[in-house]
Amino acid sequence: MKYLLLSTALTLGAAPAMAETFKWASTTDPQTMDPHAVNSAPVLGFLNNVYEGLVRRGKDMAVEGALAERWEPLGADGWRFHLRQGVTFHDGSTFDADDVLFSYERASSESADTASWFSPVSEVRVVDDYTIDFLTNAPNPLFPSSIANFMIMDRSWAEANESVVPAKDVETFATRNTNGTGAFQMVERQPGLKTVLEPFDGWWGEVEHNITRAEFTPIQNSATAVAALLSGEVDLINPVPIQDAERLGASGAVNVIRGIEARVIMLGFGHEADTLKYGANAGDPNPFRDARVREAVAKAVNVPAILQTIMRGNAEPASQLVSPAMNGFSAANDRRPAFDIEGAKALLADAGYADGFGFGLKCPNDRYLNDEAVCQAVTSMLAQIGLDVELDTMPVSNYWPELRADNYDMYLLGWSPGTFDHEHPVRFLVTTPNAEKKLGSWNFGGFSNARVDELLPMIQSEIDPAARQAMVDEVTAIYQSEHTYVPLYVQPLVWGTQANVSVVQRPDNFFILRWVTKG
Amino acid sequence: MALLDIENLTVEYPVRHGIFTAVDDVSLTVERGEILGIVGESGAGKSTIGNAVMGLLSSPGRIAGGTVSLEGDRIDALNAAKMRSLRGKRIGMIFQDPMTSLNPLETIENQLIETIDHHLHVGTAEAKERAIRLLEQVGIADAPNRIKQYPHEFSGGMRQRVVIALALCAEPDLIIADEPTTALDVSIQAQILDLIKRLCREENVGMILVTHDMGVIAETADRVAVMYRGKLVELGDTAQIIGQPQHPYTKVLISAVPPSNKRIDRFTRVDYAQSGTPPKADIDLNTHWLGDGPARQIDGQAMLTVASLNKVFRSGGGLFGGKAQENHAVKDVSFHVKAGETFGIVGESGSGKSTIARLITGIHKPTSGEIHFNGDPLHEKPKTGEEILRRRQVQMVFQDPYSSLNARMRVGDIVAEPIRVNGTAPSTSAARTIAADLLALVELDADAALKYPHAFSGGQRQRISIARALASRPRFLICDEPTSALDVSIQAQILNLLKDLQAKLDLTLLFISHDLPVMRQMCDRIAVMRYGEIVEQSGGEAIFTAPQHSYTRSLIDLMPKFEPDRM
Amino acid sequence: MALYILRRVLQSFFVLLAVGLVAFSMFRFVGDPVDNLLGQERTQADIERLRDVLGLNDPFIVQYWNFLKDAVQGDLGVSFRQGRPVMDIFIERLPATLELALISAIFAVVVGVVLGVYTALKPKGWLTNLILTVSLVGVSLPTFLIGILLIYVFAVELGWLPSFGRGETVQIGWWTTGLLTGSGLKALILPAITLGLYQMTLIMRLVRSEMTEVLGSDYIRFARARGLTDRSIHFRHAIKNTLIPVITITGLQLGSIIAFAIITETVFQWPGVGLLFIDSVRFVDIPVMASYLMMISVMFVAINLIVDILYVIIDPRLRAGENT
Amino acid sequence: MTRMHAFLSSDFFWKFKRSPVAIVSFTVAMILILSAVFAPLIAPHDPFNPGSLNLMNGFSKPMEPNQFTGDTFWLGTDDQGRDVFSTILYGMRISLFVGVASVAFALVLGVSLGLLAAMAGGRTDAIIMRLADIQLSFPAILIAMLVFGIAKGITPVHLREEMAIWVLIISIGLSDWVQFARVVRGSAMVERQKEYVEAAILIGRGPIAIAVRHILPNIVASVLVIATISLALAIIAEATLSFLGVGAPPTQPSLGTLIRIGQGYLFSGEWWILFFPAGTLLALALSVNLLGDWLRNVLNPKLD
Repeated sequence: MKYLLLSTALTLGAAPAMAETFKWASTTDPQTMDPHAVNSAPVLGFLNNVYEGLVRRGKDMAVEGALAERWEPLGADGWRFHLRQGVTFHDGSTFDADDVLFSYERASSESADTASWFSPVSEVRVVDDYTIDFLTNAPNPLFPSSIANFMIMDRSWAEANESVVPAKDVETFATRNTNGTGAFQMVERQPGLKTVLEPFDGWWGEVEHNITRAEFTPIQNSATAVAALLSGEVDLINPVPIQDAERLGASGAVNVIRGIEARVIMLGFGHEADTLKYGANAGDPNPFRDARVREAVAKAVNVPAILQTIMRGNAEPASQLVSPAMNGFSAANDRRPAFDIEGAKALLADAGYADGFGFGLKCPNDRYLNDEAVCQAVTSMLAQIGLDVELDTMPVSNYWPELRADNYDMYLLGWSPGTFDHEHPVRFLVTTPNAEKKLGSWNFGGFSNARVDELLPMIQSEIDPAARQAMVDEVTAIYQSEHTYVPLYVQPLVWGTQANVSVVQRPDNFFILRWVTKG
Repeated sequence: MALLDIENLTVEYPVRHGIFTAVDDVSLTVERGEILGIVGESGAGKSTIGNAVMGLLSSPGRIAGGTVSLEGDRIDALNAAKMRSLRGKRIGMIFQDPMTSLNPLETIENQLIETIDHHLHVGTAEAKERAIRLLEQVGIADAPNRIKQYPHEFSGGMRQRVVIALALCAEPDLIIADEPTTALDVSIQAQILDLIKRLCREENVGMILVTHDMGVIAETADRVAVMYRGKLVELGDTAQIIGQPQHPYTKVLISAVPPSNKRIDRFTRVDYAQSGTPPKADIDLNTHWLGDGPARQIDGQAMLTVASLNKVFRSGGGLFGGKAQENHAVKDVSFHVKAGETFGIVGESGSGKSTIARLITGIHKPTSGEIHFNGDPLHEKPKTGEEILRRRQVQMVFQDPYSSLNARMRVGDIVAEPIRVNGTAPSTSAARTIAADLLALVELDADAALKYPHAFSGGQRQRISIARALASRPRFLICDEPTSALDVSIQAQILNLLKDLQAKLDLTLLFISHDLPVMRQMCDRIAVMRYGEIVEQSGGEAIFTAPQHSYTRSLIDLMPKFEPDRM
Repeated sequence: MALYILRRVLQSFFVLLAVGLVAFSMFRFVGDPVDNLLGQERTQADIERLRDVLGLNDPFIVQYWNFLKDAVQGDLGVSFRQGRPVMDIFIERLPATLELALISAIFAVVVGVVLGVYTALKPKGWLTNLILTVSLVGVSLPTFLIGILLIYVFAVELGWLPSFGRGETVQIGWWTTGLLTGSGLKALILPAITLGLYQMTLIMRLVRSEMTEVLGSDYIRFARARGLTDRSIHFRHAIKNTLIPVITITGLQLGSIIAFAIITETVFQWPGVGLLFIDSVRFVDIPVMASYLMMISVMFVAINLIVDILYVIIDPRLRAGENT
Repeated sequence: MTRMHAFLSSDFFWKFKRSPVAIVSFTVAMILILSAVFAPLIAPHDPFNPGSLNLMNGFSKPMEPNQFTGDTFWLGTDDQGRDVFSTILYGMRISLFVGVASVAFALVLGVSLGLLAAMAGGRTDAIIMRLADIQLSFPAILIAMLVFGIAKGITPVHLREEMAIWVLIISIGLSDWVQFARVVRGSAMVERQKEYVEAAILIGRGPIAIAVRHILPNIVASVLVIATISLALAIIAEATLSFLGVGAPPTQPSLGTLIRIGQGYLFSGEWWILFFPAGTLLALALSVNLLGDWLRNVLNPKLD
């Protein structure tokens, strides 16, 4: 729904931001201030400035201690966290293991969106005020990093304000109020309009920023945001529309900060579907069951051209389901099929589709950067090898239901690993769908490979990095040779800031205030 | 020196095909205390003179020549401001339609005071005094209270009085009255004319009375100017003009006016306006299509009988109810029409006479009562196909020649439609020839069939309307005010035509009109209606010679007397 | 009169029900809210549970009924997206929309009437033709495009006015107003024009045709014949008669101004209910959508009613009509 | 004399010859409409054929060779490498088709309902007019969005692509029939009182024949004027809907869709992607509006 919100431009006559006040804008307003109610990047990203977890990610995405000073594995049974002492919440109450236990209960409760983080957890045991154990069913080397966004809430505060459980269908006190331990505390909240943070004097950490007040304004329309940035109304916008990045950078008045997001954009197929559902050949047997056809698609899509024009050279081609910045990236398999029309045609011919065929491509038009344009481009590229694509684009709120109902022959998907580990997409996208084990829940096409299913648990519990990587490489090799998905590119990350502002951009696209300096 | 002196006035309107001269070299004068009648038929330019004097010519009209002087000072070339100071102050004007001449959103008081204060600068209080006095002067009772009311709270006659009061506000020297009574009923008309005359004498103002109605002229004017197509053809004393007209057109005009005091079987010499001789079609009914169809009735028998007829109109009310208003338009009316005769219904506006026509034709359904036509009950739904066809024998000629013809159909099709719809002709081509015959029968040229109605004058349209009625081979023809929208000479032609057709085709006529003199010329028997009731009916002449009912009597008294032979 | 109003209210009530029914029958097709509410780690089970919690598994008639039940008690439900009572959200957002609508309505009416009267009084002038032609440009471009172009010219190229938002606002009780601050007023200009332009043109043309008709009427000619000044004739006699029919249309226009605010607010990122609605469509926030649609039609109906009453009050003829 | 001759000598044509505005707007409208109708013959490329597109041509400047492919395009290309000029012609086709079709739909619906209301009167009339009220008590654009939502929902999944346009037509038409109905009803009420209708009744014409043969021809002027003005409105409505994301699909863009796409590049320097379609839309709507305006003045029907 990008185009719902209209391009606009530079506005003047607005008072320039005061030196110590930092204003930033992003497309979506965090829909709640409750750290456990919704598991979405805007919410978690924003609340990372207010709440803190046991661990957190550093500028390089490395996991480092936050409310936990250190932690060690309890053999194969789980992890022990030694909590930081002398930490207080914004309301002054002190932080201890009980708050962690409470937060665990809260975050893993049924109405919490974050429950899945704790599916491996069998029990949480408070050892003493500043020691707590998370016991897991199986060895879980990645557990600490998987709870980097698990934010700690004060039990007394939550109970006093009847916000013991997160909720979506009613408003709780925690929906609009916060009480974290983070470097910033919330002083004003106008949902959808404005949220104001101020530094928390009692913060335990070392202050790197020079901000006395920070205002966040959601501006759905990124081009409007550009205008606001140019006019000095805001100090930072995220994202900068990629078509505008070049000019912005050239203008000199502002910095354009480019990075690689964790999100990989790919094409998916109906692996199980017996017949095509759309286009000229609707009802005919489904060619995409044949790996050669999927490979033909991979060869026929001219990714460099897409990056060159639509992405304006801001994105990197993707060879696998994660970007190189992610843990477990398979360097061994860092090759993607080259653009090769003839090769593609040959493959189609092998598969018995020399004259091509018609089918339907589903695509969101408000979910990923220029998603609709990319799908159009793919459509015309596939036309070159005789595939007559019927493109159907729609808002994301219609899109997911369509995919869940298997209303597609081919679809566009973007995936950003919540754990920043290759295991994540494998678990959600490649393993055979299995409801009770919560596996393959986004594997719409129903791809199934016994070896992959076999490897996943081993990967999850393997402690030794080298051995683990070997298994990840094997999985990667499998889904690459099967062309389960056709990875296209890693979505770029483009921020714009005032020239006098320095920030740190992480691949998770979280904006961390405490690293901001201005002037 | 004359109060108003118009010399060689020429008014022109540039139009698509050149220039139209509305007033052509007209010269005349008006003295104080004198009423000059300007008479003529539509398009004669009589109103244009008034507007030219007032400087109110509608664009793009302009005074192309001649002079207009008020007490010696030329006023035809004054600038806007000077002209405005003249209007109302020295020349007052009275418009035709009192219903639309007053601002509906302002009280009478405001409109009077504004005008008075504007011209006399006497201040509101004084102005109000005068306003009330004026109203009393023009004969509005209870002026101090009524002055607070809005125009819609006054009847037509009362409004015209208010209009006159407004015209008199600043005590003008000259009043131009443009058809001041045309929109009014006879009884009101008489009162207004009296008022005008009286004021003229009392205030010693000069007046130009523009009208098409010879009766009004005869009653009111001292001198008469006769206009024809923009030219002043004759100017003289009223008695002379009406008694011994000199100009041929005047003669035609006079002879075309139905005399109020006697019955003449035909109007003579009404062909001045016509160019060339119209096609005279003689149709042999024994051979012609028009002749066959159901057998004729023996004259004298009752062809149509109306028994205790009632009609109540309900207005208002909708999906969610709401109060409906009732209007009892026809109250317990009974009469019959004999085959071959002409039965007249006369009455003022709102007397219900037209409603009766629409009840007979079945356009409205009666609330109660019976109508029988040759035995068929017209108040009920027709039962058989023949009955439906028999009912087609009742046809109608309407009042308004402009709205009674479908502007989007060719005249030929209009006339042929009944023939085709009723399938009374073997083929379409046959229907077309019959239509041509009928058009010829009403004295229209052959090429008329191909033209659209807008190409015809009012009189010709009325002829088409008659031809269409004939196309249903009627036995019974209802004429609802067939000539009230026409000029007198045209009226005379149409009336003649109707008489001829009646004789030729052995038609029975139901003639409805408000115009007593016309009724006198046309009808064998007459019924007088008021408030939906028939107050009196008897032989045509008897109504005029020996009126029984008081209302009839007052009507007879009030109708403008036009008696050329007495002058 | 009372009866009349009662009848109108009754009708309006049916209108509302109809609107609501249509609205709810349509929501199913807008999409599924749960995907926007759940993170990527959601399972089918989570989805089902949430659908239950939100009552999305009920047939739409039932959803509609529940909505109505609560609505009559003043409870518009809880926004799926914000997890807050819709009523609260509306109270936050309404002032922005109402101020914008009000200002653009004033703009439309004032400019429309003035230009309409002028063009009626000077039917031949070159300026009149210019106004008439140029005003057509206003109705020959979609609102959103006019918005963009205005922004492009006045915000980007000239840099005179802000391109989005409300500027600084002042809190008065629960009402936030931008009318009291410089930046607030500046921020109003472009959106108000964008929103009012279309209505302005309509009103102008309406006034013009009505006025022309009135100027040709007998009572105006009679007023001239009485030697009254043009000023009195035009501005006392003509205008009043002109405005009566204009009121109806104008009233309806005010209604559609609030409705069309959707587009303008989207273009200018104006934090009003229109923008809220578009967001709610985007996130399938059914309670918000339903409440908005209801609110809009309530406003329409109310405005129509007021207009009709006004009509009766102004025109003495009608006033008399309902006395008798 | 022939009908042609009749027309040429008619006041209508005479007035037309004397109105520069009418002549100019008529000419412009005609040029646009014809070039849309004959787009396949005029357009150098077929933008609706994905196979013919080369993504590398994307964002070519007007009249300048593309930096990669060296191809030159009169009005440049858009993000997909589509020749803007051709796309405009094809887009105008869709816009016009949607406009004309939806007006036709609204016209048929509105005129028949209006006539029915006027002729039947009573409850029928009341009900139809209430319906109109409901319609009016709801902004056209929202109606269009609602209908679009429902229709898209109930059309079988595999038909949506084809249906999109028709859904658009119906949703715009539905939001537009009321004014036809109202005006037709109003004028028909007036006509019905006229004596030629009574005459028609007298000679035995049935109500339907009277409505169609007698009344309709006499109110065609009002209908014509409204139709012209609604055409402009419909074209604009289509653009607005496209802007709101419920318009023509991007693979077969209408002018509105093109503008929606183009406005994203207004500030990144690719002005032509927005301005040329926008200009075309303006020219089209404006000329149609001016024509309608002129018609209104000449035919001067009484529109409520």
